Amino acid sequence: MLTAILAMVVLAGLFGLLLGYAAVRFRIEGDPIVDQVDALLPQTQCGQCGYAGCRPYAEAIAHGEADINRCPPGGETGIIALADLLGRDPLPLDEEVGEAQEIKLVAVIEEKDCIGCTLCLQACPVDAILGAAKQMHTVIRDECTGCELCVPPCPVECIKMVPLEPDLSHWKWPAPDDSRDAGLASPNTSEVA
Amino acid sequence: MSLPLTKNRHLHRFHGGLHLPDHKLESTLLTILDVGVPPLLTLPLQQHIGHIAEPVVEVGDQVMKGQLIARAEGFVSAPLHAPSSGRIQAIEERPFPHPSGLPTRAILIETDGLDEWGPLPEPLPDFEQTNRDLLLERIRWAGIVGLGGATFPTSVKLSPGKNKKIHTLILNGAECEPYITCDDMLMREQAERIITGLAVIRHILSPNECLIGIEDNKPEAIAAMREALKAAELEATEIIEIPTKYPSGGEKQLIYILTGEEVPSQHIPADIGIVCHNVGTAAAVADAVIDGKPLLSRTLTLGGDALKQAQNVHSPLGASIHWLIEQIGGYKTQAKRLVMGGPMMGVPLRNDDYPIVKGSNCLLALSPEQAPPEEPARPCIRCGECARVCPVELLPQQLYWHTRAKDFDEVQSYDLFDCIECGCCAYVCPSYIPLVQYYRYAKSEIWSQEEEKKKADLARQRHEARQARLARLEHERKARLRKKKEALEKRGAGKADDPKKAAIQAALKRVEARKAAQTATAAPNGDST
Amino acid sequence: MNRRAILLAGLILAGFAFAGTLLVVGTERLTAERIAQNQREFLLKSLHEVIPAEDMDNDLLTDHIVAPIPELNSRDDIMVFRARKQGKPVAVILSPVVAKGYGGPIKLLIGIYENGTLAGARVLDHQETPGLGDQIETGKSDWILGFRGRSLHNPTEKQWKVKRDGGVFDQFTGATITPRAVVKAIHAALTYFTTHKERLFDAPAETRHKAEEDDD
Amino acid sequence: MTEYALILVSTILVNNFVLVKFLGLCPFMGVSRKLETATGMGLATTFVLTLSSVCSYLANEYLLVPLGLEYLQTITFILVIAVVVQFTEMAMHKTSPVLYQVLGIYLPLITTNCAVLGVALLNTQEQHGFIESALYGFGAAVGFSLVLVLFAAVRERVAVADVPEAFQGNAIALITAGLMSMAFMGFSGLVAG
Amino acid sequence: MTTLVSSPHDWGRHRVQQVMLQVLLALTPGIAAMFWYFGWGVLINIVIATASALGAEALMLRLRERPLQPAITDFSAVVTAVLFALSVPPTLPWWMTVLGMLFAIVIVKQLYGGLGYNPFNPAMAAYVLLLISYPVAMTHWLPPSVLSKETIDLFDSLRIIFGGTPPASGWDAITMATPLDQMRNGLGQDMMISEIRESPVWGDFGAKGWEWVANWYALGGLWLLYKRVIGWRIPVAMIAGLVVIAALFSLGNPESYPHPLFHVFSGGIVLGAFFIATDPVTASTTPRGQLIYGFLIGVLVYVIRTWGGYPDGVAFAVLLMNMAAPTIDYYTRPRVFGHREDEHE
Amino acid sequence: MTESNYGKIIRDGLWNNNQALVALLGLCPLLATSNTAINGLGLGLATTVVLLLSNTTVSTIRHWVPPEIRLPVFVLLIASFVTAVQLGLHAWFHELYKVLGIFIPLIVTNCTIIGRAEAFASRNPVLPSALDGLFIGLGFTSVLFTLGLLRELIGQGTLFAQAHLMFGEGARGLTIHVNEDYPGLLLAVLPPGAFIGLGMLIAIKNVIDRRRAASARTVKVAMPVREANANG
Ligand SMILES: Cc1cc2nc3c(=O)[nH]c(=O)nc-3n(C[C@H](O)[C@H](O)[C@H](O)COP(=O)(O)O)c2cc1C
Ligand SMILES: Cc1cc2nc3c(=O)[nH]c(=O)nc-3n(C[C@H](O)[C@H](O)[C@H](O)COP(=O)(O)O)c2cc1C
Ligand SMILES: Cc1cc2nc3c(=O)[nH]c(=O)nc-3n(C[C@H](O)[C@H](O)[C@H](O)COP(=O)(O)O)c2cc1C
Ligand SMILES: Cc1cc2nc3c(=O)[nH]c(=O)nc-3n(C[C@H](O)[C@H](O)[C@H](O)CO)c2cc1C
Ligand code: SF4
Ligand code: SF4
Ligand code: SF4
Ligand code: SF4
Ligand code: FES
Repeated sequence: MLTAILAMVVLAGLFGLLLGYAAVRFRIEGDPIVDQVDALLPQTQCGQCGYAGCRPYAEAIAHGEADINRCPPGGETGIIALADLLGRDPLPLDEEVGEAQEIKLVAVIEEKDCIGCTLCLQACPVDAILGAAKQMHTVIRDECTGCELCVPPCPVECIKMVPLEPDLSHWKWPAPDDSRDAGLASPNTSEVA
Repeated sequence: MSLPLTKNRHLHRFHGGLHLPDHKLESTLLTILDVGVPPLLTLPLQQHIGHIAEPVVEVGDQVMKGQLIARAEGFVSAPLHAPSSGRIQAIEERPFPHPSGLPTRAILIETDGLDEWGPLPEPLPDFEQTNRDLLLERIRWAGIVGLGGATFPTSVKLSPGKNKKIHTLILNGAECEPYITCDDMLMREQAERIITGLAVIRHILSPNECLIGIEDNKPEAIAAMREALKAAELEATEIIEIPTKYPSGGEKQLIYILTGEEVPSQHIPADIGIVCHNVGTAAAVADAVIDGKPLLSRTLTLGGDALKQAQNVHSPLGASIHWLIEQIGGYKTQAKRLVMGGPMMGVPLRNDDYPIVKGSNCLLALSPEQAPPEEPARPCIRCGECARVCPVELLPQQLYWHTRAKDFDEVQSYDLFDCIECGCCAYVCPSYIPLVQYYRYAKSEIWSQEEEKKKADLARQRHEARQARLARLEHERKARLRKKKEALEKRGAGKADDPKKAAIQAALKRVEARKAAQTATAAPNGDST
Repeated sequence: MNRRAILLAGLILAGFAFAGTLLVVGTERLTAERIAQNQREFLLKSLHEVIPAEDMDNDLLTDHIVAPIPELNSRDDIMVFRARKQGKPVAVILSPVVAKGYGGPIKLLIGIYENGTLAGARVLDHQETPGLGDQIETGKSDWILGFRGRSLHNPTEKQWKVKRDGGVFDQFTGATITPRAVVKAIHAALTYFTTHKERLFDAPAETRHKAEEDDD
Repeated sequence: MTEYALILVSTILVNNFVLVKFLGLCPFMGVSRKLETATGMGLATTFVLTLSSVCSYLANEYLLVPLGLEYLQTITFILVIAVVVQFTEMAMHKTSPVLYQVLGIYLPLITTNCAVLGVALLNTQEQHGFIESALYGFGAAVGFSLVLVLFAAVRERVAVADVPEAFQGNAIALITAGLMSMAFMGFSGLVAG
Repeated sequence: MTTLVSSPHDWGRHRVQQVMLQVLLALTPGIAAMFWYFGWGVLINIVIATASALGAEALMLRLRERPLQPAITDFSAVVTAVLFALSVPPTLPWWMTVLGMLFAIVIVKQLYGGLGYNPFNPAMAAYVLLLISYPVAMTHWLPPSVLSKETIDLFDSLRIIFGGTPPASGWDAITMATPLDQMRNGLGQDMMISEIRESPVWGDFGAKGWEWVANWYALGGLWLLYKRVIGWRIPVAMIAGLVVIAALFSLGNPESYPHPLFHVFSGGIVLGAFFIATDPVTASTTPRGQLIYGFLIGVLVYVIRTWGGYPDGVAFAVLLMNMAAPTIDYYTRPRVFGHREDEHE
Repeated sequence: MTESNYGKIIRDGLWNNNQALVALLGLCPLLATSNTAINGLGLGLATTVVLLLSNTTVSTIRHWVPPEIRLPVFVLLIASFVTAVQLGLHAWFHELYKVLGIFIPLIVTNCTIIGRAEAFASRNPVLPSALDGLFIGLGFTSVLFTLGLLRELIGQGTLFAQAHLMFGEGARGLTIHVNEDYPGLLLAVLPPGAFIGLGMLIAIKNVIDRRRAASARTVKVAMPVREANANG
């Protein structure tokens, strides 16, 4: 009985020392997972996920506090990418947070209505709005992420979200829907013998 | 694998490929018809790969045939010339032959029927004595782009760079797609023009040898070309009959057949010392150099059973399909599908109201019997037929599975971007899976994701910069407040004349200062950046 | 400070080891008696399945020898338990006798009365195909009970075979190999017993309780 | 020599730990979504299993048996394993980030892989010697890794299949494992006894 | 906006349905031979299996709310059923056939999404299920008609299959172990091969009757090859794998290890090589992968036959390699045009 | 901790976060010992006891253990409990002990136990932790029992075949033979049957969950709350 206890206590004590030593000797800082997760988020910074931007959400995911399906701008592809990275199962987008938007939007300020209050400017998380107090503001189209955060603060409701018009250089082939009969409508030839 | 065909040349056989019913006889019964000038010409500004051309005329301007109407913007670009004389009716968005159906900016010319030439540059018949740069400049001016379908500016392809020695020049007369016969007819009827063009290109690149590859289902073309070649007495130039197999006309495939060399993935032929041109391109080069004429027209095949009669036509660029079809007798039946290009790679059109462009080599009006079956796709049974016929030795099936799963990294690891979209895989698939569409979808999806990624990175930077700035502002504000407070207190302390009180005040201040210093170091992020 | 952390880790772990071990050791103390008892009972029960307790008055578990008997196919030593009544030999139990079955060795426990008749046989362990060869288990069929009362002369030497081979013992549908092997092994055990009877009964008992170790 | 070969064949194929003996199933189900991660897990497990097989053999032979403390096997073994794994993880994390990238994230998962303790217990049950123990551990791990990798590849294929909704994910994965185990029954009887 | 169609605008004439029909057609010589040697049971099994397979397929499509067309008429379930029916003994009780087909279609095929998605060969999975669960019924065959004194007519067959009642003379009189089983049992009793082969059962290579069935299957298989429905790699590699390893052992000790040709002409090798291992859905798809896949099936069949617990290993070997096929595919991608040789290795 | 939180712990343990069906943990004993209902029940209860003990203890000591030795300490404690339970079974349920074999010591590595210790007990007070341990254990046991029941029934057509192992000889009568002629489907009691059976159970749970979610959703849509919110 005594030998048993003694043997175990000594063994465990030694192991404890070993691990304690290892913990001190091999200490590391930082968490690379957060960066990896953040890199996959769309950086719209819209807060729809319920966090104060993409990075906080990334932190929550990395620490296992949030599901991977809460980012509407990232959409399905984003979820799949996250699932891949983290070895989790892809989930459908959480209904709570909203719906994935197929069409990209950008903010446009109706310039003649703008009173130069700078409220939108303060709201924009990526500094995509140019302007100074009492002067007309404009959105830098290429830098707007379409987060819509500037819309509610505007006191004169002069900010509109408009869809990005498709053009030739941004046109994408649609995903085949596996049924070939759709869209095979005959072309309109103007003359038939 | 190689099989001896000509005296001393071994032809190489690429993996896969298809023996398709070629349907070429129908359109080779009649000679090329010159259709003349339509009342309206629609000239999209983007008929080539590269930068869109910039109009140099304005609505209402009168233009002459051959007059520059849009200039090239940047190195990889091509100018446009008026194919006939007339008045600029409009410069506006017009539909153009592209799978998206999206419009692009185009110049519309209302022709006056006179077809009056404007001033042309001086012809250069003795090009062999002419400076190469001058010749290149001429070709560039003429707006010549690859007429084999890719519409890449020819002058760019002909300037491979100082350190790239071109040892082999290849003329592509394979014309492997069914129905298309415009190159065939061109070779039969205008072989000398092609050979002259070849001679010009050869002078520019000075390769060791020139090879002209023609599929063996075009004996007349081969004969005509042989004759013209003999007449021209070009050295180290050979016309090679290659076995008929789709897609032997693909640039990389043809190069492999003729030389056994593989163009490495993501490289261009010039990287291994080879340049390949379509025969029509060569003919256009001859026009530009010998006659000083820009590219104003092209030969194309009008085919398909929905037409009364299939025929090749010589048409000005910008003519509408509808008008062209009328010129050769019109439709026989309602077309089931209209295709710009061949049945394997062509772009489906919504109607016949599109103009022909530099890259249009064929227009098919397919009758219901010729059009694809209207069956829904079934699940892939992994039969492997697609892999057996893929000329690039891809695994089309895997590309398909991973595309369906939207696992684009994996798709790329299966070399999606080596796919030449030849359509062989989809052709043989017993389950009618629109494989090529999956690949196109995957490609454009990957491109757009890359773009979005770039945009996201930019947004992240801006967001982080903003947060840093806000933090700094906040810090500064606090610092200002503190200073103000301190200043106030100092004044208060000055007023207090009780030395004891002052001592206490000073001590308190010291404590406060120390505290402030501590908080400042504890939040180092605050004042960095 | 680091050294303190290291020491602390060691101490905590040792502390928990102390507590854990204490628990285990305590339970062990508490149960040791019963476990040993269980094991003995378990063994006795299986032995008494072949030879009823009434037939003997000695302690089977102590009166046994351990011998290598290559004739009975066993790689390991075979335990021979000896049943006596008033000091006179009554029967032996051989364990394990090994038969070469379809899927691997079949371990048998065989009891033989002093007069050479079979007291019974049981399967200890086998790897025969479930549904086919496993009919030799008592739980699956009564086949193995049929050996009770047999001896080298009942049936005759020639008939110590399965029916298909011209003997008297049934085979199972679709599985001849298993019964064939069992019959052969039992026959071998009988033969061995008859020739070595004296030695088996007379050898001095082993002191070590190998039986109990095997039990785990 | 043949004996050693038989141990390997037996542990890898006939008595495959996962499909026949039912050990190590949680990582088998959990880390088999992607071929790549499965390969990493396989490598890590092979390393740990061999090592802990040897360590627990030593602990048993030179600590428990001499002191007559066999009933403390479970505690001792699991302690040894936990310490070995944790130490390896910490050391690897610090000293070889590359290796850690490949194996590190799987290491903590392995402590609770019952194959590891199973190997140690089976080793003492079957009274294996030193080399036998090492081989047994190694063979078991190779068998584990083999089926893990094959399973992961099959799962990748099944992931894009048109599986009925109720069966998507774990359900169909288990059924796949069942069919694999059925196939493995073909090996039964291969190494008799 | 209308949905886009993409090129190509023309399609080949090969269809799934025709592929399956061609497979069935290629099986007819083998079926006829089986009928000739083993009687009505073969055909009855085919009918039961086909009916239950189609029933199960329809049921599952209903449950999954999928259209019955074209899944029912693509004949894939029929191919599964026929291959299964040809692999089981002609006296198999009807409910076992039904059970096997339910398992094949419902669990092995439809739970994965139906044709094209199943990673395991349904027919072989069903075979293994029954072999494991009912080994007695699954290993007792009628002797080929060239050997048996007693023939079993249609009525008897129906009674056996549906009633489970043996004919007057009893089970043991009308059934026998398959040649492979007999060879195994003989070898298990330490007999020499020449001894074993003294029995009148044996023909030139394998057992009388059985070897001819194999020949007819081979004929159908060659036709499939000619029609390009299957590729040469899997059948050739599979037979090569078996022959190579069998030859190695047989040359070393011809009295304990049967001749390679015995192996080729016994059991399910020929049927397996041409019709089962080639199932496109479950086999490896890359050229090199198919060679490996086939070869290993051959080797595994030999290993299981020679040292394993089951007399024939074709079904197991096929399932085992089905399991490995995705991994093999992954590591044997062909070199893509314009890439270096070693890029994906 | 409020009432509803306890309710949630119970619901999670038994159903929503059932370790066997959802988290897919503790599979080895689950599959290995579920060939009969009684085996399953036996191991399930043993596991529950260990879970209860380990969760309670871990929660009690959670503040004293530095992270680098957390895992060894937990594992050590669990191993002690398991060994104690093992010895107890050996003493009082000898036959069951022999049938369950190596899977009793393997309760130590049942991923559920260490998983709950890490995920729940080391972050929550004692009472909820104990509750969590108990109900996670019961949830696990119920799956083990159900799976055993099904496999036994399909595989050999009996129910509670080994009741005497657990309840003593008197319980032999509990065994039910469903139909004497039932041929049995051996596959069910063999390893493949375990995997496939569990797969089926999970699918059934999925179906039930989905039904419930669907009905919940229709209720939600029926309420006009959403519109009011949208306008606000
Ligand atoms: C995006 C793109 C870039 C190209 N860049 C060059 C180039 O830099 N130099 C060159 O000589 N050819 C260039 N080419 C032309 C190709 O070498 C090739 O001749 C042309 O794409 C015809 O290919 P085809 O076989 O697809 O029709 C380019 C083509 C494309 C599509
Ligand atoms: C599948 C495929 C088939 C092709 N077939 C031909 C052909 O038959 N004739 C041809 O001139 N170009 C063909 N091309 C285009 C050539 O690859 C290449 O673009 C052309 O020969 C380059 O010449 P160009 O720059 O003068 O157009 C084909 C391209 C592809 C991808
Ligand atoms: C899967 C399988 C398992 C078998 N298991 C056994 C077995 O456990 N015992 C046995 O004697 N024969 C077994 N056999 C052997 C065959 O049933 C063999 O044909 C039979 O033993 C020969 O006996 P027979 O003379 O009754 O035909 C098995 C065969 C197979 C295919
Ligand atoms: C050449 C060929 C061989 C086939 N072999 C099998 C087979 O062995 N087993 C089977 O169930 N189905 C077979 N099928 C049919 C079909 O592929 C099978 O039902 C699918 O596995 C079901 O998804 C075969 C089909 C073809 C074309
Ligand atoms: S919802 Fe997505 S894009 Fe918006 S803040 Fe959250 S992570 Fe960023
Ligand atoms: S401009 Fe408006 S919509 Fe665009 S990024 Fe800024 S806040 Fe978002
Ligand atoms: S041809 Fe079609 S069915 Fe066959 S493997 Fe390719 S994609 Fe699948
Ligand atoms: S389209 Fe692409 S994948 Fe298909 S055959 Fe052609 S090159 Fe291969
Ligand atoms: S119980 Fe989780 S690995 Fe065995």
